[in-house]
Amino acid sequence: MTSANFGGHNWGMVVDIDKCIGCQACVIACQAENNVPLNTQDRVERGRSISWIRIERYWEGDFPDTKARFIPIMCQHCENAPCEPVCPVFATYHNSEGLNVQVYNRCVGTRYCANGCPYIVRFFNYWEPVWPETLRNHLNPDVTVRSRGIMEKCSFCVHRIRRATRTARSQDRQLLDGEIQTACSSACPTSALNFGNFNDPNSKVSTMRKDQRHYTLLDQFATEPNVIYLAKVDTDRKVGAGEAASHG
Amino acid sequence: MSTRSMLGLFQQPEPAADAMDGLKEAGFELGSFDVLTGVPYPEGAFGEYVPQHRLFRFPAFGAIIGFTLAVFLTSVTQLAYPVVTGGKPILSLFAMLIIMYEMTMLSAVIASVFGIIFESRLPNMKPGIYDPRITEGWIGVVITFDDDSRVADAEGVFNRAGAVEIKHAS
Amino acid sequence: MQQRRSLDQAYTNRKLLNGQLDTPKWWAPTVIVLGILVLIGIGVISVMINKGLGVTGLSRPVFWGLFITTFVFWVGISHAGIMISAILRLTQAEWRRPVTRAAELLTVFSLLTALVFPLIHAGRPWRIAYWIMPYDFGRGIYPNIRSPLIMDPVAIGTYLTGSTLFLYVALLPDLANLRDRTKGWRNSLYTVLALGWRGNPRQWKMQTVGGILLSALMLPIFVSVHSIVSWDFAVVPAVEGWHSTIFAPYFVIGAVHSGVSAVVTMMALMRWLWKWDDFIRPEHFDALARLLIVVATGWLGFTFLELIFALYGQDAPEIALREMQMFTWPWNMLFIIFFLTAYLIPVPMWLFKRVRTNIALMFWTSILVNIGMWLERFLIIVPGLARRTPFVYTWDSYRPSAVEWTIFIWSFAWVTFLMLLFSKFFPLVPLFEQKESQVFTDDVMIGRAKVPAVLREAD
Amino acid sequence: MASEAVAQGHEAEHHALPAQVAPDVVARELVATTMGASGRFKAIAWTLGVLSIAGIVALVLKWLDQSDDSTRWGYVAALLSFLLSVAGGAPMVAMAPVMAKANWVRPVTRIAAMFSFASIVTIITLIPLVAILPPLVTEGARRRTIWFEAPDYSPHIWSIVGLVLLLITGIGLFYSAAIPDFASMRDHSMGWRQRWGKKFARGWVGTDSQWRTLRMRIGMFGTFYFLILVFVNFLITTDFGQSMVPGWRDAIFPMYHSISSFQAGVAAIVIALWAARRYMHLEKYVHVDAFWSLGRLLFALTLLWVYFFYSSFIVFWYGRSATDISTLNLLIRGPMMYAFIAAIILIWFVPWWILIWNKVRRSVNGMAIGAAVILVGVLIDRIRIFVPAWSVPPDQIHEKWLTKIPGTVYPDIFDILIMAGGISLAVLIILLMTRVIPVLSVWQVQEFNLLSKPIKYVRGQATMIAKPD
Repeated sequence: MTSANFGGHNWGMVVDIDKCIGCQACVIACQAENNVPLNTQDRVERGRSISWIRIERYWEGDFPDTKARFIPIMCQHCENAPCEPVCPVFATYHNSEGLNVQVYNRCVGTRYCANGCPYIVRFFNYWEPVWPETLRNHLNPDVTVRSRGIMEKCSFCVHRIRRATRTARSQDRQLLDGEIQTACSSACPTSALNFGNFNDPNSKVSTMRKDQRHYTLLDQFATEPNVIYLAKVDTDRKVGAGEAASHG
Repeated sequence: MSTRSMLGLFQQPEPAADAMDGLKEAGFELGSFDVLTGVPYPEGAFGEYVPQHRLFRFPAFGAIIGFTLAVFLTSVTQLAYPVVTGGKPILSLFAMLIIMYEMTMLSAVIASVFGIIFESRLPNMKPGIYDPRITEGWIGVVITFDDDSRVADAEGVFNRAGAVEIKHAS
Repeated sequence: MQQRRSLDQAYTNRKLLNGQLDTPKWWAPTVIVLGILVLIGIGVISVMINKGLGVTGLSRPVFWGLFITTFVFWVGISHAGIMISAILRLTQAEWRRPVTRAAELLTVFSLLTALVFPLIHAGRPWRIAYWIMPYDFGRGIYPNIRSPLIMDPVAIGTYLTGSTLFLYVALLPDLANLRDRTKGWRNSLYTVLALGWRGNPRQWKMQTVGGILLSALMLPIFVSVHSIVSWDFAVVPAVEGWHSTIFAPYFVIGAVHSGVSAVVTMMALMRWLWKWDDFIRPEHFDALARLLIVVATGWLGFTFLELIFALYGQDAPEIALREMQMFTWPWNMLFIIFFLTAYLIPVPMWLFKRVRTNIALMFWTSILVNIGMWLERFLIIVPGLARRTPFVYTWDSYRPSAVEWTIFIWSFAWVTFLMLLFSKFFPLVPLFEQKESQVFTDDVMIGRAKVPAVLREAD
Repeated sequence: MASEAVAQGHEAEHHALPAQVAPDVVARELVATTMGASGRFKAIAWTLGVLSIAGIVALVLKWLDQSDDSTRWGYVAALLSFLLSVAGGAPMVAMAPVMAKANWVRPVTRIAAMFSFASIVTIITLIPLVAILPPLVTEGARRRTIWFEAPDYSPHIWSIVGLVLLLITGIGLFYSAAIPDFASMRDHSMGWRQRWGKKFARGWVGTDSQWRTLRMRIGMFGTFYFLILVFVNFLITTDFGQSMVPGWRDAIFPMYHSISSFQAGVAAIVIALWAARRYMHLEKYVHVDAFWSLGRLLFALTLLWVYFFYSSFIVFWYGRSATDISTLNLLIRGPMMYAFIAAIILIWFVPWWILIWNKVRRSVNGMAIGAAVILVGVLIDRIRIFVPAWSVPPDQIHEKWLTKIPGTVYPDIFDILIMAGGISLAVLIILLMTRVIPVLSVWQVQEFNLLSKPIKYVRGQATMIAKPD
């Protein structure tokens, strides 16, 4: 039960695990698009790397017939997001388009939301972000550079959504299906990542989510994610929480 | 208004009580004389009249104030800028209850502290005649006169009761 | 149990006011040393605020660490005060008298210290104005009432205000006493603070009735505070080790366990430092230890329930977490120390009256308990976060950095510093309660037997 | 001592203290209360007897009729839990004087201890339930219980053992405190009572060593009783409650159950005291003081109940994982919502508003009303918990969480008869006990008078209460 009214749009994503080849293109695209600081070696070692989308890799089966399984994980933009109500300053909340938005100005950095997130897709800026001199001019002007001491996470490339909406309004027309592509989905070579509007019954994602392979991650938390996964076809078992733990 | 007052000091409770009785018999009206101790003695130990108080009204009053304030704070602030978080209702009663509870208790405590200080007739920057030895265990019987004529018989009562010392003040 | 000797009130004054009237020699040097420690701590804190939380050992997913642990620890200690002074006042336990004020002091100062930690552990401490006191109408946005992090400051603020006022009200008669014993500027200070207290029946009645009333009001607050702190953790379903309904009473009773132990530690110190052997007597330690045995055993029961129902679900992640907490290095080592120090060593020792009445032993055992209780919070918070989630790229462990340890030590120096500073100006043992116990306790002859008896006013 | 006490008797009026009565008078008068039975007493006893027989018959019939369908047994389970709460919780007060050295409680202990006999009824209700309890393993899946890998009969065997132990220690607690009174029955009564007194007094003459062993026994049985009570509460609440509902994982629930069981126990004692005072004319011994103290206890327990309830509720409501939601939907929002609201009102809200007034807590009838309200509330609370819990069909019992919330189960004629019968049997047992032994412990009333005496402090009135170690 949620009291957010999704006027026109309810943005979401359908991830077809069957198509994912684990090439990490989405990770790089996201990094470049959203001004995510570089994950230098020491940051990764200290467990402070930031990657809004990550490819989890699991091994399935025993040698010799071992299969590599990939599953891209980004913010699931849950309807009942456990990260939202715990924030004392409304720095993260659910907007009317079904996005779980992070307001950098409000954030004081209690990191409570990060504890609340079962998918662990929220990241804290322990240091001021720094870029090598050569990359200074590559920063995306549409995206805030997050200062230290605040949380950040996948925003479904909200700036792209805004720009597309503005364009559509200026040409006074409705947004077309597939007009908006997030950085990761546009970078995906196998189009495993599909972004779209779940409120539009005949949008691509709406049709895809009707697929009988569909499932959501960690459903025991009843978070009602807006990211739907389609299971791999060569096995009826879902790549998800269940055997991920066993392969850990 | 009290023109002058007198303090009789006793070392033991018994004589002090005698003095109180004596004053009663001598016909001084209750309330014009009182006993000062450094220790809380059981109520009525000196046959003094038991003071009436309305202490318990203060916390009740405070609680009501605090509760209304809390209801206002928790509901109005949420409605003023409705933000949906995690699909919880804008007015999440069970979260608000906790805040209401705390604020109710807080103002109840503050009110009752005011009550305690007020009901002990404090602060009183002109306490009147007093002796430091009272906090060393001596017991003082203090009496205020409207007319000086009766000072003598009060003094008599004190002496008969065995006052160690008698102080005067105007 | 309590051998009563009658103490002359003048003597009581002289002895119990020795902190104020003639300062002991050790006082100044100790305060200076502590002051230096405090300054160092404050320096480190400002460095951390300046550089950012990168200087801590925190990482992802261990977003909370030593600071929050210490915060919970100090909130726990703060439960000593009301436990001793309110519950024991309502149950009319005579032996509470010498310790009530020190306990309430511990409450106030440890709460002040506890409050610091969530603030400095925030990512942008200069912005917490929006979190704690956010009513900045220009922004038009108000704090999120639904967040446990709003309930925390409200509850702790209530508790802090309440116990400070409680402390002051109970201080009035002793302030009057000091007023009568001092000269010069201190005299005028105490005169103002004592509000012209004279000690007539009305004032004494207010003192007693008000004490009971305030105790009755503080008690529910006392329970609610640590419950709300525990809900910070319990309401988070994502962390298996935290999402347990028993947390509220479990934390409260654990807090009482550590708080009362802290009071024991402090009583021993007071007896040694100010030479109050006549007032803080072995039977007081004995009574507190009996109380502690009950509390500790109850706490053990809750621990058992918490564990049983964690495993009860029989879900893989939960069991994995518990296994890590108890059987994986380094947590297993911490867990063993925690269990030994929090229960297995002290409680069996307290079963012997010889131990209960031995001040030195009580001192050390009570310190053990608090080591254990700190570890308990650490073992709940950190392994709970450092657990193995289904997502293999998010596992990490946690080792507190030097900065965190310094600030941790600072908190202890800070509390002691405040305590000593207070002891310079106000008596740590409530004189009037001490004297009152002289009036209200007596021995009655039943047949030939001399039986200790207490005097109850007819209500 | 005694004469002096009598001399001060007239002062005792404006004290909250029982009139001081000479020990021999106490013995004779209290023993006299056991003799004979008024017409009203007989009538009540007979009606209760008939009801209890009807209840037992109904239980047997229900067993023959519905033994295959566990979803129909919720009300019996609720009755079991209720009786366990009252009959198990009340005797806890019987050990208070030893533990807390509280003087006011001494005259009350006998009534409290008598309740432990009512545990017989608890065991009667347990028998069919144990037989009907679904197995730990259904369709190869092991349901969530505290018996992780234990064999299938574990819950049954342990709950039986626990309840029997509870009964035994309860009776032990009763008897060890009753020996001196059997002695005074022997000395002051005639007929079979005297013979029984002779038998059970076991040569009690009140030597110093006898008293020491007596106190030791009370302390021992009291401690055991407490531990076993907590243990039994834990077993019954998990095996007959939580583990019947997939996804109901409430670590606080055993504690919640124990707390409200103490609450119900104290409430029952208040009512029993009220009855004894009213119909046995014991005003001289059961003084308002006892009600005053019991009232404070009851008030504290009422607040504690709401605290325990809220601590579990807020975690479910806020956490809102799939299991949390299903639990709330079953137990609170679900089939028994109205019962739940009634329980909240009767256990917490109404008593809170009644007992907060000193006037009420100082009055006998006011206390009785508050206690009665609480008892009804606890019964309803048990129903709203255990009926939905049992109404979960056994084929869903091993799921991760409850996907389909079952509908409300209404009591059939059997259930109504069984509940009425069970409760009246418990009451009947206690009524009959009052014929066997004084409803107030003679020696403890004497001790009470001995230890607390009104004194004159300078000019004021006060009470000296001796606290022997």
